[in-house]
Amino acid sequence: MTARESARCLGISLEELEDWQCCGAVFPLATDAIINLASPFRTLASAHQAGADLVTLCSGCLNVLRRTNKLVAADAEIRKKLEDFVEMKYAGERKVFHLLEVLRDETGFDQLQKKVVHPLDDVTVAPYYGCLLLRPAEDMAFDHPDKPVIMGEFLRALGAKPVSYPFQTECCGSYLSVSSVDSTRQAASAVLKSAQAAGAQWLVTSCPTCLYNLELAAESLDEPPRLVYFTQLLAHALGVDAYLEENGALAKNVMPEVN
Amino acid sequence: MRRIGVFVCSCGLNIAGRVDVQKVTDAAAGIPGVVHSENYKYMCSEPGQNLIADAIRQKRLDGLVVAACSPAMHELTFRSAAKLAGLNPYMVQMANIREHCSWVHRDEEQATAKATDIVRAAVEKVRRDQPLEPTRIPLTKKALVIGGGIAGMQSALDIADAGYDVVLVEKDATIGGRMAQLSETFPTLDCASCILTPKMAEVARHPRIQLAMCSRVTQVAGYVGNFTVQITQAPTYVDWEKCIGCMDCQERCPSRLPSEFDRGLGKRKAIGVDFPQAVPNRPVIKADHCLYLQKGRCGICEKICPVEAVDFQQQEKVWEEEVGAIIVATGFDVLGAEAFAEYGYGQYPDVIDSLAYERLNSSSGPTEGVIRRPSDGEIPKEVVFIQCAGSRDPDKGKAYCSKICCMYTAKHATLYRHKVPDGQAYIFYMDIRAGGKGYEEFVQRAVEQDGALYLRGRVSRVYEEDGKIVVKGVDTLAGENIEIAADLVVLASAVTPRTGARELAQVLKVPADQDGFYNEAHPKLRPVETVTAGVYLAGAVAGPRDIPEAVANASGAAAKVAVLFSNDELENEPLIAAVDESKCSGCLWCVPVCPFDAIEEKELIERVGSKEVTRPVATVNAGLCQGCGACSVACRDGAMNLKGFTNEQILAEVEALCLMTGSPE
Amino acid sequence: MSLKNMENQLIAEVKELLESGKVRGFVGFGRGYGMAESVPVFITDALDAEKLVLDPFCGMTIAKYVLERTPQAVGQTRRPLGILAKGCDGLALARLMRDRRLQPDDVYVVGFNCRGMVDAKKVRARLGLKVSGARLEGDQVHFETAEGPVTLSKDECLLDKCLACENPLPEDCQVLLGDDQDTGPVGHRDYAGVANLEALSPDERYRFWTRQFERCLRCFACRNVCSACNCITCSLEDREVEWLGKDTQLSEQFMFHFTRAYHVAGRCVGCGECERVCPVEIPLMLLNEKLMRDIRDLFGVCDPHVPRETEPLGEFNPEDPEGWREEDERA
Amino acid sequence: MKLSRDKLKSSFLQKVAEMSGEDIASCYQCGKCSAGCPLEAAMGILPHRALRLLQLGCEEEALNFDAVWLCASCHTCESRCPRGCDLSRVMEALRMIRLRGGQSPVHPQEVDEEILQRAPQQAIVSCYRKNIS
Repeated sequence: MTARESARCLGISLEELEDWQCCGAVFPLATDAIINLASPFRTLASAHQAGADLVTLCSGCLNVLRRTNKLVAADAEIRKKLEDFVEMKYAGERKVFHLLEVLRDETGFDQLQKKVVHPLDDVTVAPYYGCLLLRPAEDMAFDHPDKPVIMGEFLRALGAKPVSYPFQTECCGSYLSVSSVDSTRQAASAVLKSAQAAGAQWLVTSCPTCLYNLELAAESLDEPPRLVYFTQLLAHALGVDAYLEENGALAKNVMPEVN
Repeated sequence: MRRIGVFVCSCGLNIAGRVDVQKVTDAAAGIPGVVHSENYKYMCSEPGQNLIADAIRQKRLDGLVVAACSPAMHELTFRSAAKLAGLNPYMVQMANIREHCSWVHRDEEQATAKATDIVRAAVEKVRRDQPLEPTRIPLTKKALVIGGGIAGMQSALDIADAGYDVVLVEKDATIGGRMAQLSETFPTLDCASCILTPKMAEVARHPRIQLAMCSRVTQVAGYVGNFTVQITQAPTYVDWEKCIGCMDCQERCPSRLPSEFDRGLGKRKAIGVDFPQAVPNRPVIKADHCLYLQKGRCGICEKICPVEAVDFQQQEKVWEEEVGAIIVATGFDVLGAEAFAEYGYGQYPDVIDSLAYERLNSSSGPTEGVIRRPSDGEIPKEVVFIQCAGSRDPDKGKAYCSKICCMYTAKHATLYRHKVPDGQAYIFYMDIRAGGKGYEEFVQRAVEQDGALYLRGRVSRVYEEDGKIVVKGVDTLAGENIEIAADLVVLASAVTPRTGARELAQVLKVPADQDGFYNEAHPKLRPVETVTAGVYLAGAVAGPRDIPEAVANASGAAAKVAVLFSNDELENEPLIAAVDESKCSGCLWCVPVCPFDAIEEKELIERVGSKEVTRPVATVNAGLCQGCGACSVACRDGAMNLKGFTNEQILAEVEALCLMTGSPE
Repeated sequence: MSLKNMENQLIAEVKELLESGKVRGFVGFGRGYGMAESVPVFITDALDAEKLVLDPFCGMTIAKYVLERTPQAVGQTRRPLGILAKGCDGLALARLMRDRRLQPDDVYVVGFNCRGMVDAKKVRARLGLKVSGARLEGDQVHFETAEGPVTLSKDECLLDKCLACENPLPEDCQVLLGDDQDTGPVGHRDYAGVANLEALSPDERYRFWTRQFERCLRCFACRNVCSACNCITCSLEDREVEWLGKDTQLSEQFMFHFTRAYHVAGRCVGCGECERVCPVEIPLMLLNEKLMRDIRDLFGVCDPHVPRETEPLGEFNPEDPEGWREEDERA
Repeated sequence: MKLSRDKLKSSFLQKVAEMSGEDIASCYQCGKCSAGCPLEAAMGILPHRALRLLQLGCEEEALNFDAVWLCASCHTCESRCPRGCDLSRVMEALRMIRLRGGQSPVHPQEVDEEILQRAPQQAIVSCYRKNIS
């Protein structure tokens, strides 16, 4: 909701894919686990049928879809199997973007800056990339795998002050929060502490699982940074959240107050 | 009719283990024209060579086939033997029944059949061989040495001491190279300057060595014994003839810039020398930072120079030298560790590379030899050394081992303990490679006496936290991850060829490997030669080398040059390309395919009817041609032939093989 | 401008050239034996200029005729020879110059923008009629026949080489007839034949070429007519080195045709003369095109038939990797 | 530990190599993967050991290497590896072999209700995909 309205505000037209389904959440790493590719394949093929590229708001979806897309384009054997199974034709013709990439490459961060009505006046925000946006670097080709800059630039465009901290690309523990809560808490705490030490007031992420894990870890910290989804920041800065409120959008979408 | 002798070698069991040598010998005896055929256990041995000589004399042989190993191995041996017995050496043909046959086959019967076929083909070739005589060309007894580091200096001194003139081209304003940047040297810990600077002085005052400073080799034409080399000298803006080296200019210059020589840890002036012991002790102006050259202001140096040596109008100078041999000693660079973001190089000032650490250690360095960390000048108490930073890393860095890092890191840790007795050095390593004389002992001393803690594993993350550099690595021996809050991190960055080495390789027509290191003519038997005759290698240009190796190399290359110069004329290998002008259509497609630029166009005057007409044909420069045969392949009309490997000979060989008479049914 | 108008311009031009002595002679086309056939003529007298024709039957590539009459060849002073050139003649002349068998001032090129030439064989097969004339118009060709006018589309009756022609206008002409409007390609080389050939299994391909080469009479017409086959002494007729046996075994036939194809590989200008002159109709252009397409794909040369200063098969590059790279193997 | 040719050429090793698509022999045990692993503390045994066990042909030990359940497929190891070997794929192969053999460390009915309520779908789906056959 925040993203759609923000995009509208920026003149990007986002269409929700009809009859969408989950991308499968994780990219299968075993060479013979082709069946797990069926679901992202179907999503990609549907987008192709609709004649559009795909935009995701989630690092996880981006990771799965982009890697599947690359694999399908490169491996004719796997493509054939998937086409037969899903009964749709698709050979990697479409592109998969993260909304951040669209903002950077289509809108341009300088243009975005001009549209900001509520600049996040000098709040220090820690960009948190985690794993899925950046790795494997060869497949994702998203940003520098160890020294990424895109979120920092995004934050700067919104008027915030991005802080640099060493753990911005560390893993938060991912899905282990379901099976092994403690290990996740440990990993996510390390991230939060690192951001905290760098003086971050807020921490921004683009993955729901990261957000959840960080929230869990934050519970046991003193004055942890506030955790926000990047689209929330975007909507707030563009002044879209007021509109959302009027239309009875979820309270969760609304920005927390600056301390 | 040729009288051909066939000599089959058993090569111990190398050949005889798979090939029935007697059968091959018998079969050879049946080939028309073969008047003698025998085998022996080691044909290359003295008794073996005597067999050949005796047979040449007794049976009046005028063509030989030696069925043995690869010509690269022993062709020269048997040619010499034939020559001693009075036969033209080019009437000898090797039939390679070892590498091409016995070593690669399992079935004895088939291997024997194949060996027989190979011999048959060789006989057909020898039948068409012509005696060849080498041509003679004069040579210039003057050498060019490219690079004024320890290797280049050693080569220059050795050649000059042998009585020949040397031009030493150095791109910087001082000789000394990398070694001048070092503090102490392993495994003896003697100070680099103490052993280097006297040599630098010796080079500078040697009457037979001419220095070309701030210069590069920009073009090379000609061939062994007769190279014409173009040298381009960058302007120094100081007339070194007039300059007396008082360095008042350096003293008074207001413009400072980070010193490249000190790896950016210290500053230098826009006019001056890299270090006080520079040779020649003459200043240069760094144009990019000179206020006068950039903005037209200042000019203090010009005003105060007592001998009016400063010359802002100085231009680039280009000249040519005639030399007979070239030694390349361009040395090494280190990999820009920026590629490894996880090590924080370039991000944190206290993560430095090993050359910078050498400068910290050096008494003439930015800290006068006191180990201080760059960020705040504090003396670091916990120092982490990371070996293989880019080496042995085919994924992001270099696949090869840089060879010198194990040793200099041990040295660094030792020196550190000597200077900071209460400090601790940690070394992340993969394998310790300490194969030189006294090397292993040196490493053990670092461990036992100087308390260096070796951790077997790599580092995955380096980041700053609370003013410390946190190093996260692993000790695979303990099976534990290691975290060290360090004050200073030193990366043993991979050794790479000098920037520009590839371009120079093209100028010299010397092949380089995928990493840019120059290829030796033979990695074992001709380690200081290249495939381009007259061009030799010294030091790290051919791969990572330590000082003793580089010096040994340099003397080896110098010896090769001295041997070359001991001749008054050069004998030219006669196995070169030749043009049949009557067939040549003059298309000159051979010209661009020649890797040695050995083919030129010439105007042929011919009579057509009653008139004289001219037409273009190709002609081969015997000095440049290396006999690779590329031209004869490109030549459609068959006008280009490689002597000793003519089209006719090769076709005869193919035809002999097609008969396959030796093959079992 | 119509061919007829260009013909008039040509005659006037050649008359002037010969009268003024600017050229030693002129190679063009004259009336053939049948009506629908134009054959090469060589004229030296200005009065003969009237005999020149320029009609849709001038399909032969005649550039190689110049070769036997170069100053070098005839021992004469350097005065150029005039020649009428279509696009394919232009490429052929460039080939001869690149191979240094011809100097630029050996020839005086009278060029024209060729919109394709009629294949007499195709017309005969299609119409079965005596054709007395033809006129090109757009995508069509109008024929005059004994039984009245007939119109065919260009696709049906042009020479194969014209249907693949992307260079209809010769470069470097001294004179250009007509106006050079509509200089776009006449056709497009799609290598369809090569694709069909490659679809066959190796055995099928072997059988295919065996059927073709068996017929070869070793008449050498393909070689003689080819502008890329321009050596003074052909290696296949070398008396010292017997590259090619004299007998007509199949292996020798293969040897001959492979050698020919490889000797023109990277140098064939695609004029199709070899195939046209073959008395037993061996599809030689198929072989040439296969090599052309491979050179295009392997070396990234988009127009492998156009002579250029550095050719992919004629260059030593120190940057060339030693041995095969992994990528190459995969590709 | 006893080593033998049979052990070093077992079909199990072949299977792991095929499923992971990685060259087990390329690993020279530098441990950079372990040094950077964010979950190494929870694993107890350093993850590079998995590759070593495979190099030694230790099928049983490799299949008892429980750290595989704690690999989050974050690819930090892959991004650091100097040999271009993707340890997370090897972990996945070992995991898949065990899952297909009927082992599962996670049982949906035992997952804490509160987690199921709070955690995003993505986390739950991922976890089930990685841990339930």
